[in-house]
Amino acid sequence: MKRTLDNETMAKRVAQEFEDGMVVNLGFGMPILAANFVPEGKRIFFHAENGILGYGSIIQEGQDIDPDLINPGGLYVRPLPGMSVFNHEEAFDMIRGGHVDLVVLGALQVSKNGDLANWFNPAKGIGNIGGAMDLAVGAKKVIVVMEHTTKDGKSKILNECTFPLTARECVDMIISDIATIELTPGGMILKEVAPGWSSEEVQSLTEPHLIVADDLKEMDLRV
Amino acid sequence: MKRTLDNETMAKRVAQEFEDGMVVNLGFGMPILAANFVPEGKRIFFHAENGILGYGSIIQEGQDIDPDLINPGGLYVRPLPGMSVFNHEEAFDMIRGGHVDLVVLGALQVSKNGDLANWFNPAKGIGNIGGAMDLAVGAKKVIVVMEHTTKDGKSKILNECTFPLTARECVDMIISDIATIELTPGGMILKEVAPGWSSEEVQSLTEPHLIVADDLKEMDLRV
Amino acid sequence: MTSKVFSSFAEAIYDIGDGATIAIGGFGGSVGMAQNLILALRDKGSKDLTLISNTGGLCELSLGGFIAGTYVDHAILFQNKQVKKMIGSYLGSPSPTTLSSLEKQWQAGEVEVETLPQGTLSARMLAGGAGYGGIYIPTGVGTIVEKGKEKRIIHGKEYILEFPLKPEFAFVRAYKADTTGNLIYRLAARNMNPIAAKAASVTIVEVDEIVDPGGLDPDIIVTPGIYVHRMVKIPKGGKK
Amino acid sequence: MTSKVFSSFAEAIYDIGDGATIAIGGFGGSVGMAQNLILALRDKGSKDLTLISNTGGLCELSLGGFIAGTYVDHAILFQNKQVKKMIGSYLGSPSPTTLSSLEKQWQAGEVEVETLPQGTLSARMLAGGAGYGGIYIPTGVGTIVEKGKEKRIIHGKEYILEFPLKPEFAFVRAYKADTTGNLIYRLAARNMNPIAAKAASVTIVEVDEIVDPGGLDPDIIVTPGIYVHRMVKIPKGGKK
Repeated sequence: MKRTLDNETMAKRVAQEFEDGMVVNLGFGMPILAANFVPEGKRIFFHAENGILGYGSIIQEGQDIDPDLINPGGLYVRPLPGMSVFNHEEAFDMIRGGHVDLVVLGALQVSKNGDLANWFNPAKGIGNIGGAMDLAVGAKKVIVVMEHTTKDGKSKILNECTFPLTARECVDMIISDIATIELTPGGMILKEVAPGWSSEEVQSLTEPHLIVADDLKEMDLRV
Repeated sequence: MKRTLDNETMAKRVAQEFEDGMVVNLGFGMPILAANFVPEGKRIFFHAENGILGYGSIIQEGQDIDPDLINPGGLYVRPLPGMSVFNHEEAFDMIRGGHVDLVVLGALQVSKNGDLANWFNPAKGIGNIGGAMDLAVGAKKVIVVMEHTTKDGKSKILNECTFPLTARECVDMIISDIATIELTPGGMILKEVAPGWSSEEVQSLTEPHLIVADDLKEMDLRV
Repeated sequence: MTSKVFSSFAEAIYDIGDGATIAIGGFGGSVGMAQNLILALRDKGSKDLTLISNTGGLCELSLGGFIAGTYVDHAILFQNKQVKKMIGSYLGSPSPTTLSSLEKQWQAGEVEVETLPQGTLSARMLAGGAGYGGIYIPTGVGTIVEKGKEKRIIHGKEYILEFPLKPEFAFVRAYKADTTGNLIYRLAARNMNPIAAKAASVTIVEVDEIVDPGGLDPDIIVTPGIYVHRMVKIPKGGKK
Repeated sequence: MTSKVFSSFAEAIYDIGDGATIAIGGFGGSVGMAQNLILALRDKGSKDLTLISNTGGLCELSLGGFIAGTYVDHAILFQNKQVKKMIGSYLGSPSPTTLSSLEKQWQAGEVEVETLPQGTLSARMLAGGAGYGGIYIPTGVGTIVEKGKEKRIIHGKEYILEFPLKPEFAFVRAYKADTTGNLIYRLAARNMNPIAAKAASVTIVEVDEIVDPGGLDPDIIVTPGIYVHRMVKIPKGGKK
């Protein structure tokens, strides 16, 4: 099987979307890794649902940990100068009110019109909505970062989602382990392929039709 | 003409309603005077619409004034230990949400079922709603303090208000310059008369029928 | 003035009887979680509780920097079969393989569950505390969240009508208080505590330190004392 | 990062054109009033403005401790005939005998007015800032406030449906800022400033002091920088 990008490399590709001064919320799991790849010279204000704006990178065990400074995933983070703290209601007013520039979420499924399913696999317990629905509805821009296919090789990009939705028509861009895809009113545009992949190979693993960009590029994976 | 209570004496009567630890909002004008008559040994938390809880007495000119510490009427007030500051939205969440124990308001008219008209005399300009409607609707208890009659001797307590309303069925008690009246589902109960006044004399200046309390008292005007 | 300071957690929750509704601050893990009040409620044993909190209790499972068994949260009230209904947002186990006590009781039909978007949970507590009758919220449109709820298009966008949550009690974890009930929190331990305090009729606080009035700068107070009814200082040996 | 700090009030309001909607913080009097930004807007002369503020401008008249002529507020924008519509709460003159510029222009049919209960004014700005489609509010039921508005009974109580206010700009007066836009206020000068900042698309701040990031304790910040877009330090000789 062809080589796909690992999680860290996808996180690096996500970090290329960061612009100086942006407010960015990184979802649970893979997205949160991007906090550690902020391009040098840029200040990103990471927003956390539990009520923090402007925290820094994740702290590994054994280092200086402040027991009261965690991100929504329960991981300890570094304080950065300019950080602010507020309550949970304010954190979601920021999200719902459209003040967050960019949200990066994981996904179970994305449909061609940008529907997102990421909170509930019906095969599994009660389901955790958490902040996902607010983030998907409220952000100025939503990027999904995920593996392109399920473990048994089925496309996670579908004509219609089959899992319970997080929000309708909310996804602007998908960064997967084999491609970068932009969602537009005119359809899904394949903008980049991972090194060694052709547009035909990506299409073969994608249920909806992909429009290949005139300027199709290989993903630039330097940081 | 018989002697009526002056503003300061009415404010003292209002202050008798203060219970230790109460949160009290005093409206513009006459009510605000009561801040200076808190019974000794009691702590009242005065709430201000501009975002203060627990301020102290009004400061006259020439004394130590903090230029940033004013009440809603634009008067400088003393800070007290335990005071807190918050924004305007929070101030009204407290009011509307029923967290304020007692509100004391001035009035143009009060009806027998407790309707209040206090924000707008149609003869005069554009009218100032301010915080009056929120206070009348939200407080656990509303006391109106006012002169019993207009300057030309007409009852301000009416069967129906004729001025634009502040809120319906909100007034619990009236402290006027000649009487104390409780509003109950069964009607208006005359509880106290000012020194030298009889219940018949008060009734003659009051449009709705007053039920004279079995234990009718003379107003106690010591502080 | 009647003191808001109680000498024990048990006394501070004396009137939480069977069937009570309690909002529990915190977010997930021990940070900002009123662990001592939860322990006292477990010991008191009140049944048929309705709980309002972000999670359904996570202390049985490890998550991020939090290790199972090193702290408590309302999972222990499920273990003790005290809960009838859970209103929250992140109600499942974070583990792909292990179920929480709540999930097991839910699957057995022993517990009723209402799952909300996290922002809607806070907004509904805001509505409860601020006297709003309802709020139109865009979150959840086109998802299972809208099921059974009224929708409305306002200026071309769809919203769900959500109603207030007004718990009888709130459990709040604060960093410092003054004796009049003013509270401050520390960093991410603030989270849902201020909104739970605002929504509840009786707010009960556990706090590291209680100072005299005047000991907190009026400008830095986060929860004004108007929202606080009872406080207990966490003693040496208490859960932190 | 692009600096949020502007070197003059005129530059900070460069794009406020004719027909703009501006929320002005403050409450009444000079406390927490962005006097320098208002002066700059008077000098710029933009017309047909819609203003959102508690009062309709009071600086022409004395009120409490405030003496006419010792400070400015948006009354000067009425004097200069720049305003088309005023949305606020305490819109008349506090004097029983003297009318304000707003009242005179309103009587002459030159200005449109929308008077709201004070709490509803903030609630509508909250809705604008927080992405709510509308809020059911009990204040004003049975009064002229309900005129032309939808009502609804919820759990036996009547409410009015109020819609969001989303001004393009806000004028905010703060005490200290850091360069990333985090703000704190001092005592009663906080008032409507944080909610105006939250509601507006472009929030412009005048402030006594601007410090480097890290110069403000994260726990005491009142308005997080996400709500702040431009700041000007009030120079020596500026209005305070």
